[in-house]
Amino acid sequence: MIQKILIANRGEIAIRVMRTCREMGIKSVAVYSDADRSSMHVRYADEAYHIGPSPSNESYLVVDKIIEVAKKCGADAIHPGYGFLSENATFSDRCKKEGIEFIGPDSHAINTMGDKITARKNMIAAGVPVVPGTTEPILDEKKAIKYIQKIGLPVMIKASAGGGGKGMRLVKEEKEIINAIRGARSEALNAFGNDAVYIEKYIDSPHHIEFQILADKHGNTIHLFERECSVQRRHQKVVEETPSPLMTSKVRDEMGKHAVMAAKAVNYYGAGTIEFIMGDDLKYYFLEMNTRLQVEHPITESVVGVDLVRQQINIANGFDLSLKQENLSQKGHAIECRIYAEDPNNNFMPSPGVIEHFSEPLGLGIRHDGYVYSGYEIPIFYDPMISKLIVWGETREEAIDRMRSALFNYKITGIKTSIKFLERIMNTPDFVKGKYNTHFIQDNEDFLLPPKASKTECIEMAMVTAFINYLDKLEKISLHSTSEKGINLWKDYGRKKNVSRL
Amino acid sequence: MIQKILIANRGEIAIRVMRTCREMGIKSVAVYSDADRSSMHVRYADEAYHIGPSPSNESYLVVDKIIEVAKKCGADAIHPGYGFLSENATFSDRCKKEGIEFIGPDSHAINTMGDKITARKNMIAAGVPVVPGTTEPILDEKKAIKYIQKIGLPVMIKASAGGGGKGMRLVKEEKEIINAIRGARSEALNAFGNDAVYIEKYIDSPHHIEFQILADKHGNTIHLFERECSVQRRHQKVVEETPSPLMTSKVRDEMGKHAVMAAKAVNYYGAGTIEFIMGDDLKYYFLEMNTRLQVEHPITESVVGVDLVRQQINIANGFDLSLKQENLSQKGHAIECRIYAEDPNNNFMPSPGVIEHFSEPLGLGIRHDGYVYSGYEIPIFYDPMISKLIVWGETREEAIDRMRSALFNYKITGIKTSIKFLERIMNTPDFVKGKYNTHFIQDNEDFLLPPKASKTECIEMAMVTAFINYLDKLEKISLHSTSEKGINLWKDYGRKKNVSRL
Amino acid sequence: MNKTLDIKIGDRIATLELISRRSNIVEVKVDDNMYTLDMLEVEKGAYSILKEGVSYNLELLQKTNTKEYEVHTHNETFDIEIIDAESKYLMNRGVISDDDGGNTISSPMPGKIIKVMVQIGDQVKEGTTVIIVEAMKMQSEYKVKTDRVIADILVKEGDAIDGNQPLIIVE
Amino acid sequence: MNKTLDIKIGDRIATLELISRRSNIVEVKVDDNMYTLDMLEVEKGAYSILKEGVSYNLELLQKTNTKEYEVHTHNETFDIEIIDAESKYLMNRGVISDDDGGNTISSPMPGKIIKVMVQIGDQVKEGTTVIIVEAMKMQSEYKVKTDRVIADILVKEGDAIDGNQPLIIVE
Repeated sequence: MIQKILIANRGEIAIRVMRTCREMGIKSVAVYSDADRSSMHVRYADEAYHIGPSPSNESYLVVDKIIEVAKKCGADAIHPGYGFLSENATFSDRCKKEGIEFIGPDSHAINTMGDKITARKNMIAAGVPVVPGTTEPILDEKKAIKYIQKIGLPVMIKASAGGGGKGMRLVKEEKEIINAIRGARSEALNAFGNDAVYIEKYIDSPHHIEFQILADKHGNTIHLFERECSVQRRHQKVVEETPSPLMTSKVRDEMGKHAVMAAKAVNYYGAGTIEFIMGDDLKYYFLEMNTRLQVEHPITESVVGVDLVRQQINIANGFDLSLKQENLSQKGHAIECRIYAEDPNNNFMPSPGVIEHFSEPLGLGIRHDGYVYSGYEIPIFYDPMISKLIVWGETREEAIDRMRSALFNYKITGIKTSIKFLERIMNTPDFVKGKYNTHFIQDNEDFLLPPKASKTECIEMAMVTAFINYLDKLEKISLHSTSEKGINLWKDYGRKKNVSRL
Repeated sequence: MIQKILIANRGEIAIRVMRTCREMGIKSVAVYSDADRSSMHVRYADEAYHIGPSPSNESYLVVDKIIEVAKKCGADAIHPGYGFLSENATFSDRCKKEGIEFIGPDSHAINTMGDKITARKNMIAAGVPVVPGTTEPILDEKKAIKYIQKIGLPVMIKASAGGGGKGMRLVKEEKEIINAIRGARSEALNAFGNDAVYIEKYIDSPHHIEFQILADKHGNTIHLFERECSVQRRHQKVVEETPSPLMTSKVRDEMGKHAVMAAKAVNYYGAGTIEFIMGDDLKYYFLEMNTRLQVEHPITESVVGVDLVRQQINIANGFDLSLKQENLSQKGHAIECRIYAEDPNNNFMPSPGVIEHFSEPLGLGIRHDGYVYSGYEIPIFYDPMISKLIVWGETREEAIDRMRSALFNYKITGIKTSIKFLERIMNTPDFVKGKYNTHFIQDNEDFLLPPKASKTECIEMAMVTAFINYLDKLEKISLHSTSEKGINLWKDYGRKKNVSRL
Repeated sequence: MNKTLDIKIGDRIATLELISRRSNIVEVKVDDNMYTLDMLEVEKGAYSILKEGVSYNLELLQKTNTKEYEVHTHNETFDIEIIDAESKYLMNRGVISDDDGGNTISSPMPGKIIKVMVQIGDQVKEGTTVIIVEAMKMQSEYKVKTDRVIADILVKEGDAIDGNQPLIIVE
Repeated sequence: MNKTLDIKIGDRIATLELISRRSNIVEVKVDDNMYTLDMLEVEKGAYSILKEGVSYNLELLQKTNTKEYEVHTHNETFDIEIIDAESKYLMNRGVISDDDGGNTISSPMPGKIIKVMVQIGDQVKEGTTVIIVEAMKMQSEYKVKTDRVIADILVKEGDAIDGNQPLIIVE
């Protein structure tokens, strides 16, 4: 039985994992870089150890340091969170070698799913639909042209080792093919040290839909339904919801089965996510597998009523899955908004800095996974996501209303955040109607831009507040300098009414 | 359709109601006394109006003032919350007369259920089990003795108009009967201006179990299962949970039907609660009906997945109930802890004052209904409850673990609170096993008293912290007085090591 | 400045000595126990301590008297008093002693005077309730502990009072 | 002390005049609009305003310059500048003008210098990237807007920088 878990991560996900550890009576161990001594995950843990300088490649990404801490403090397991070392096959192997349980899959599953061409081949073999395209790296440009003529334009040229939009080219016309292949290969070589690229049919107006799966070490695999993640900006998810407004129960069942088949094909164990791309016609194709906990896992927890981190720990303990597919169902609707320290009015420029004032919405159906506090300085070295706001409602409409109201009541000052941008998403008709795909943000720029005209009264109240605050500040200074401490000259002001103008 | 609701209340319940209003696009109007100008419900509302001095009998209880505000601001409905005017039949009638929708039942239901003897008679007529006892006020002391001999000791003598434990006497021996009747009558006369008392069989080791009901204005009535409220101190609920660890599904069905019958017997509409008393043998009896929203309503919302305030508003709008009994079920387990500004180490003395630092637990399964903030001064005029912490878990065990962990992470400084006391309840074996009745707190005093011995190291860390803080304070003063601003003399201290002792 | 102080917590008085301090690394001796701590004030009054990896979170609340603290740890709350030279001197001379509040009746909590049960000059018996104070819907009765004469009444019914404010003087 | 001030918000400059103030009741004129407000600072920098019952919540964030505020209302954020006598004088004299940052290259956000692409004395063409700054996993390239000569380089690769700190001086 796992007694002590080292969390090889920081920020909200480290705290989220520690919370479940605490509930299960498991000790949690934090690791931290120079920039994170005052971070909440250090304060929240039972133990905390320093692992190096602020840049993550000198701390959170250094396998040796993390293993060293785990051995020193006697941790019997490591939870990698998401990002950092969570999909690092070497790290998974190293943990195994050191006799430490890695809370995630083995290196075989990570490697197979990490390389896109290998993953495609495996999925085809397992009977999971993949986007029509090649299963081998493109070597001969002429063959490529022929193949593209067969499956029809438009197509995507994609790097096999790819990620983050790098090494990708959309080809709409035949004359672009050669340049696109050459461009993608050279970019892939630069970015990943591997110039293997392949061809996929391009799915127009695509929806990004993913399935949560859980598998134990004894071959039991289940899915916990879908998450709709089509609200994206630059391939980054911004808002996620479940159930998907697009989904039918027939397609859901079928996709769930395919998701389970995909996981079984690599003997997967732990929590994982099968990402699909789906057309408006509800035809869907395997896109990739994330072999870790997702940022957006809480919406699944909300509608299915399961603590996924607890499940991960139970699986790592070697237990049988306690959940049975036939007993699982979705209840109500959940939405997650990712809140970033960035300025949506200035091209989403990151906005690190000191949190002045912080107050979060409370009440029915509101969940909040964050890590910042008043007075905390957000470091410049890591991801700008500062918290996730998750709401649950009986219906999709109620969930949207609740999210809108919760965002409205979420106050962070001192830094710029994406809160107002998210509020505008909740008010965009296409989102409200549930009619959107991955082009949503670019298609709705007009709605998502900050409003130009404000109510005059509201503006004037803002001016009055600044005015009064400034006068009070001046008064304090002048009182201080004349040593009339404790006496408030202003108190009598109303009675005197001797207003002098400049 | 209701467009604007005046909330005739303050504190957490006012904010909780406003939250649903905001989600439904309904304007909310706050009223406030002198003490509440800076209270959160005033800040949270769309509009706010002053209604008088701080004592509630000069503000929140003054019907005329509240009606005046409602008419002035054009509110078409009033939500009374709980306490204050929520069970005041005159207020319900007055709203009707003024053409304002009272979000609660009519005066007939309030009056019938408000008088205990009348309620008992109605319940007997409706076929709802009541505690064996008299249905008429006791006039003849001899008849009373005979009656008591018939049903057997022990019995309770209770004031018909009673509440809050006043006008109640437990009789264990025959010789105490006369004195008990006379005592209860005189106390009831003093407290309620009405000396009617009646006799009830005393249920030993009783459990307090209540059923949530909802009824529309068209005769549709449903129940939303039970809440277990046996953890009480001085007849005040401290912790509530649902499902009850005592309940079986057979008894639940039967009690639910009786709860619906009870509500129908008074043509009830709105949200209400039927309180039952239950013996260890699972025999249960109607105790009373609360004709309003309960403090503990969130635990029902958590396991049934329904927003009860939204239901109340829909019912007030004259809509048909959208929920059907056969579609309702309980999912998982929920617990509520009421957090009071009081000192559990000093006989639960109230502890009003200024909140210095306030941070609440977040994450999966945590709901928080509160109204205080850092810097807020809790007024002395009102109830000392400052917030409610509600957790949900897949199982009772998970919910207890989560509550324990959440209480642990709940920090309020500046005032004393009951948080540590609640944490000890979560650790008490009888509670953990689910084996408790209304005597729980007195039966477990040993567990619930503050721990005597602390780990030495923890004490020494506390001392070191105070020590360092004090030294820093001294240093700041001395720096200030010697004008060496900006230079930290301490920085070099470690290198010099010229420690001088006193 | 003095780097050694006595600190009182419950019945224990410990001597704390600051041995060294370099940025957030503090070496400190508590009686005979030596600690090397990584100690940081993360929020105003909130400290994070790492002691060989073990994480402590402490929140300090300063009382009205700058030498008294309430310290919140994970599980508990401690009252802590700094005993400096001045108080030591006074304690040795016996000037500071436990004040039993013998001559004044006061309420530890702020509230409102509901009823004054006595008048100046009244002779009251041990256990007599002299005043009733209400705060937050809870009434508390204050009694005299021995037979007393009411010397002065400093408040009247309806007054709002602070915690520990003298209400009635007895002889 | 002066009770009339000009305040700039976006393109608008309004004249605010405090007419009276008795505890939290404030009478104030904004250009020609007269307001009577119940105004209370409920938390540091957080104000509750009741205007004939309508409830406004505003949070002020003071910028480095004490005359500049960021004001958060329910729905929006405004940048507000207090124009006092001194700045008025300077504005009238034309001393304060929009600084187009013509001679310095700086980043509006704090971050780390990833790469300095030029050397002192370099002649660079319009649109040339001169420096790359990274914050929070996002890299930004800073370019010159017209043909320039690099006069000075104030930072080196790996340096941590503040927002708006001058990085490179151009001629």
